[in-house]
Amino acid sequence: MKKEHDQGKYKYGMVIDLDKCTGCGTCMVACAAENNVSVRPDESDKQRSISWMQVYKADNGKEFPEAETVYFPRPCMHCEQDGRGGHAPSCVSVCVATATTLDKNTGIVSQIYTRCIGCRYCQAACPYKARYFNWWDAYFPVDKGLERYLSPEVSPRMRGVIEKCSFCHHRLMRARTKAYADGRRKIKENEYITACAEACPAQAITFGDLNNPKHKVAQLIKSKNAFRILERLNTKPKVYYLSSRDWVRKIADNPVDEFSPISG
Amino acid sequence: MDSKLLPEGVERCSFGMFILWMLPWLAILAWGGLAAVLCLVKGLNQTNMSNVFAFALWIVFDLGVIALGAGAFFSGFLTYVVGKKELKNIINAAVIIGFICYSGATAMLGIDIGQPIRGWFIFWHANIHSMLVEVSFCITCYLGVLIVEFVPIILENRKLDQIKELHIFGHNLHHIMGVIAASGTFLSFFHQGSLGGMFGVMYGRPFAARDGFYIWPWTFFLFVLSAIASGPCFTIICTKLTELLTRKKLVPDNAIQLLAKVSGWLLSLYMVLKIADTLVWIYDIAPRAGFKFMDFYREGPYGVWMVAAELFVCGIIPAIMLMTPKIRENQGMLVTACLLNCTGIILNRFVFIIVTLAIPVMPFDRFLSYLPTWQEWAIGFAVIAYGFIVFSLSYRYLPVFPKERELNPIAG
Amino acid sequence: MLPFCFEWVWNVDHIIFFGLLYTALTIVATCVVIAAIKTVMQVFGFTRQRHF
Amino acid sequence: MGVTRRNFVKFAIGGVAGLHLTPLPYKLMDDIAIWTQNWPWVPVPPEGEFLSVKSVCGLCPGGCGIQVRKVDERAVKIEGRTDYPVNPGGICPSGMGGLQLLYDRDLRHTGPMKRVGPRGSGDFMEITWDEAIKTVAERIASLRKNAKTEALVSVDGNSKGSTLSLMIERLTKAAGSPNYVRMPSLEDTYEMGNLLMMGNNGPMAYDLENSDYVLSFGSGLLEGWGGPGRIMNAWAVLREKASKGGATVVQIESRASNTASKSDKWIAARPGTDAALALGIAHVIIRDNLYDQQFVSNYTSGFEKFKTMVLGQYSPEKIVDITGVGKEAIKAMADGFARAKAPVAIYGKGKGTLNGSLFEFMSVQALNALKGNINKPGGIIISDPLPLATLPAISPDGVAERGILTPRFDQAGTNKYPFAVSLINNLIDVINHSDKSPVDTLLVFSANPAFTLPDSGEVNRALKKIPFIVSFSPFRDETSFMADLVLPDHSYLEKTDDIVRPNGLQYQLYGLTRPVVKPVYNTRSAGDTIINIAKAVDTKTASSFPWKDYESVLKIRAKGLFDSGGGLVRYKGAEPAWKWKTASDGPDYKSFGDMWKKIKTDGLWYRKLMPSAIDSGIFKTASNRFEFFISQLELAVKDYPTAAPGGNRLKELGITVEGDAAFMPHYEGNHHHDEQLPLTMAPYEMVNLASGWAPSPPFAYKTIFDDQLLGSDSFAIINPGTASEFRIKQGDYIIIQSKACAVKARASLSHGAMPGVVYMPLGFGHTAYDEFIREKGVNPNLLIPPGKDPLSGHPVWWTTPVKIMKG
Repeated sequence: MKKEHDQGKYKYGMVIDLDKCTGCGTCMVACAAENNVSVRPDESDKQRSISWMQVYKADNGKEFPEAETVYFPRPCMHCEQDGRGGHAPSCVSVCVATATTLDKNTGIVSQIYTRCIGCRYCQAACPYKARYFNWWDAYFPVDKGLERYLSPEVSPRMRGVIEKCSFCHHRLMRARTKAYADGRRKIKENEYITACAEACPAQAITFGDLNNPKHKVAQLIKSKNAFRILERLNTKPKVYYLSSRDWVRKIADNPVDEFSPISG
Repeated sequence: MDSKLLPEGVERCSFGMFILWMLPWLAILAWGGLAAVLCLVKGLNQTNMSNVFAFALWIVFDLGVIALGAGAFFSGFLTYVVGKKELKNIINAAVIIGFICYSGATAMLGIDIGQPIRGWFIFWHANIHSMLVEVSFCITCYLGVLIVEFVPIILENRKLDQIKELHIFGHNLHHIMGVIAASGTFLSFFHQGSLGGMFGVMYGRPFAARDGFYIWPWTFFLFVLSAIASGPCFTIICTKLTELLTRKKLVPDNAIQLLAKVSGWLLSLYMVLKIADTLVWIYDIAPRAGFKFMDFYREGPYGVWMVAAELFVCGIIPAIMLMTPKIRENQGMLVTACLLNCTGIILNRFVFIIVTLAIPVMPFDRFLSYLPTWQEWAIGFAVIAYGFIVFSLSYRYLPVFPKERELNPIAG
Repeated sequence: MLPFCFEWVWNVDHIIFFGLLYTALTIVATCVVIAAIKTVMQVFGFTRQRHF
Repeated sequence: MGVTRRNFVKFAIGGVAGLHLTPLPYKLMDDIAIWTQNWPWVPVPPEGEFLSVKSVCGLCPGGCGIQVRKVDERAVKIEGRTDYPVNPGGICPSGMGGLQLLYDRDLRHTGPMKRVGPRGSGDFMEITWDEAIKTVAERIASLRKNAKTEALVSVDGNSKGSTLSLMIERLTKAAGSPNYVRMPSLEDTYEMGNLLMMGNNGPMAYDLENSDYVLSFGSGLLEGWGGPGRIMNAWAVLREKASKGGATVVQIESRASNTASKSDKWIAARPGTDAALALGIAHVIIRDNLYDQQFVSNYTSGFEKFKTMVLGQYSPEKIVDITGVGKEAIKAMADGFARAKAPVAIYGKGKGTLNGSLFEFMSVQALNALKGNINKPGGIIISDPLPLATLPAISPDGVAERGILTPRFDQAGTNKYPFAVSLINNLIDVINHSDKSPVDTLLVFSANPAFTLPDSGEVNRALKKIPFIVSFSPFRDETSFMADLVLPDHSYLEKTDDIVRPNGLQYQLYGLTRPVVKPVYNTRSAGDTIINIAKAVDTKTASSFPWKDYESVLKIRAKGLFDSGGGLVRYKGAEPAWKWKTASDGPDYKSFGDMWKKIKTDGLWYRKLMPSAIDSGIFKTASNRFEFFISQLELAVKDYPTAAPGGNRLKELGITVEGDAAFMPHYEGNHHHDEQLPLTMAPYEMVNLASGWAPSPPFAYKTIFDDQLLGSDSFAIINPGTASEFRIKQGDYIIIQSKACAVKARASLSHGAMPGVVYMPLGFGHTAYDEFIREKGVNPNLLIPPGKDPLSGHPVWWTTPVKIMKG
């Protein structure tokens, strides 16, 4: 455990303010557009459609007119551990073909599509349902013209492999290249942010280096309102949430015992 | 027509009759073949698997079949390593059943992965920390071992045995069977365990997760134990089914009784450990992850009845039945106990696969259910049909049951 | 699987895993090869076929 | 050594063993590994040089700043701009997916088309631009020859005051028709209400960013209201303030919408009772003397009459009965609103694009007047329109002069609808009630009436009766499928066009889109097409369009900005544009040429917020004050003749109350009650589903939950209590029937729904476009009967009596 802080220089993470999040779905669209995720004719088949960033909806369980809704945008959590002290997330330690790894220097969990054999064990192991399998070939019918907006920075996936949020890893590469070209060794706080964080019209998503106390994310996670989803599983996700509403924090985990509110 | 190929001194039905018997199985196999082609060409969208049910019917089939196929390695172990000579009368059948189970499972896995053409990446780019890698390596190697064990039986075919080289080779293979059986046991032990480990290490899924010993969660050992407790029972069922269909006694009772007895004791040991494991799970692992036992059974068709069915109806009851000589000596009771035992193990695998995936971990997530498509059923049934075909062929053309001649002397 | 792949690491985990695996494989392969060689020898008459 | 059996075996074994010592097997393995990774059907996006181009989003009138990342000539991603005042960095989901609307061949008309299949089928044949323009021009020319020019009708969905809408109106007038019809919008409601109460029809906005108490009457702030980019940012600003205890948002809405869920307080008032609630709040404010007495006495008129009415007829007890909102809640809202420093009561339901009820709006506006928060920080902002140059007047010939003076088909501006500017539903009515369509040629611009108007069935019937329809839509929408000729416009990423003061913005902003990519298909900017058509009709029509191209028209208008002095064309983002300023800023350009060049690259001209003071004569009513008692309305009732002899003037205007109340903001009561149709259907809008003219990008369908759309079924939200009365369970099929139509949907049970109300999302149920959008769900517009809002005559969207049954 004491080694945890020495492992890597950077630990990129995200803080999502659920009080600000309006559930508009821009993060999902931004993510799909940035990462060449195709749209299928029937996207209502949620169990088989792909959305690296998925907005979940939850309510407080009360009756009209006390009902309230909250939205949980859920990217890949980029967990640090598997929940039993193993220093790789559940999905990484189970992968048969070493197609997914935790980069100890950035904290990003990668996915090599051309390495993945599609056994879906990682999918079964991930409690956040952050991993998606390509049940079909990407939907870019010939002559439809949609392939023209594909970005060359992210390789399109083939059928039969798993894909997931990469914290827009190519943007980190882009930022590094730029810093290198400018003769800098370090990238600045806002030089590398994910597409979802950039797109959020309500500025609910903050992205940065959790190891750097100057970064906003590192300050935000100290808030008493900060929490992570399924914290009890001890997977140490790098995606944090903020909410001032007790019931929201309460439904983020499975509490066996009474939940103790923090705000009076 | 094929009389020259039949083993000497035994009675077999007419060739026409045999073809008639094989036809339905071949039809199912063809149906499965069609489904397999569809899945390979069009992709896994042909199934009803989803991002929630990443593992589904096929994996249940795989795990079930591999657990039941454990009769092969365990009988081999008892026969060649422990030296239970009476089991020589059933070991051939056990090996063939094992071969069917493992080859069938491997074939299914080949269709189940999204990129079958990259299947060998498991070996080439192996991540040795993955339980599934351990499974794959051991299953593949063990399938090799099973082939080595199966080959001498094939070489005993009347026609093949007449070829001198093959006869000698078969003979020589028999000599090394002890070592082969021992390595088979070693490999089998690890993959049966790793299959359990696969689920036990899913620490993000509190329903399946288990603590354990060194790198192995307790499910590792429970799966080994449950497999060797049920495998022999499956061998017994298959033998009994063959006896029923051929209306002949094929295996001496002492072999069957020995297997049943061993099964019974192993099953009772398994039940003790499994109940302990379940209690630890209820009172330690689940609460640590924020779950109460009943949280897992709040929704959907998978209720607490599954626990009761698995532990009591298909666990403790057959264990007692198999351990009690009076009961297991009664043929009907014996078969019932074996069936219950096997059902229990399949139920166990089902629970670990399907229920684990169906139960949402995120509290605001939903419970989802899944129904297989015909393609999935077809491939599942095709494996069963494949089993019937291989076993029927083996029975017809190979001296599977060494005591058959003795037990069924042909009049005149 | 082989030291050519970049996943290959010279650490205890790998040594144990592949050590056991390759040992088991070697044993099985050796046995089969021995059986085969014996067969070849016997067929070509280098050794006499033993009968039990 | 001969090839003996033994040698051969040796050789074979040795060979196999030796082979494994060579790199060959491993090389082959690797090759296979690489080979298995290249599928011919997985697209490989070509590499190229990365560029970033700044522009403005033109999908909705919200006008967010966007930058488009390009690889060589391909646009690969749209992102929000941080150097644009409207939306610091963020944009809405539709804008984010805009590239799909650019590239998807099946969503767009790829060139000028002639219809070949039956109407509605979408079967077209591509023709040349020359032929297309000639066909339209000849049609108009023949109307002119036969002096039937009024039979030329234009339907325009572009935002008011945009250069394109001026051009469309100009073409219609120059050809000789008065029938320039606009799609109904909230702007109409604002304009009419403000004209009546303040005598001012300049653009109105709410200064949400500076407000500390937002009392929202059903405005879907988070459902895409106003400019979604701006409003969402304002929301973040308000939340930031709220966390320091400085701002409160109260949402009055019958459904737990996103806005309701996310606001500080959700007040569930029965649909259609907002006016009563506003006046109930006014009652408490007046009763408790919480109103701004100085403002009321100095700048308003008719307060005493208003006070008498409100105190007499809108007691909280009565309001509780009408609205279902508790007395304490009413008191709390009155207190909160009246005691806040910078409160604002906002009106405009859903996305704030569909018109609302005029009296409802005026009741809400009365609250703002009671608090006197007009042209004050955090209040409502009434300002002058953008100082764009006007175009020279048209020079109609005799034919056109005659035509222009014929009565409008939609009766807007007549005695019956004295304050309405255009009423497309009346036009539909007129067509459907005549044997032969009075409309001969219909030009449709940036609008999809076949889908977005209420009572879609009737609209389609009318469209079928019109002999010739020309669509200028770039999209393969329902209305263009009814068209005989399509002259597709560019998409907003391919053309230069202006966004004149994005919807609801409190400061002055002029946005200019630019061609981010070369036209992908054989389309033409609608502005250019209009000029081309005018030139092809005849010389007289052509003389009203003396310009080379559309861009020169834009430039001429923009000159007005320069002439007005001041203004900025670069935005740095350090100081938000909504911060109040006391001194004028700018200019940051040297000459008009310089300004235009900069606008063309950066896409904006703006002035920081500096509204005219309250005492600078912003109220241009007869009394020069804010009128609680509307003199102009009194005039329209008392001095205008009745339509039928002996008729009741009030009834003709749709007003049911009597006496002084009729001339003041009042609650019209619920006249929809019908034993046969006991429930109310309320349509709702979602920020991630386009319900207007432009389609949702397919990406947006990823964001739709599967209890909103599943396969081809959309869901109607019902309260579990109501559902159990009908034995309806989650996911069951139900039939929803109104006077107009019956539709099938599935039920989604939610405690966020008011008992007795059925909520249906607007934007589903398209019958055109491609597989991403077509045949998904049902369009609630089918259910909405062609009701008429009192006084304004506009459609009534928000409450429709229905019944439901299991289907």
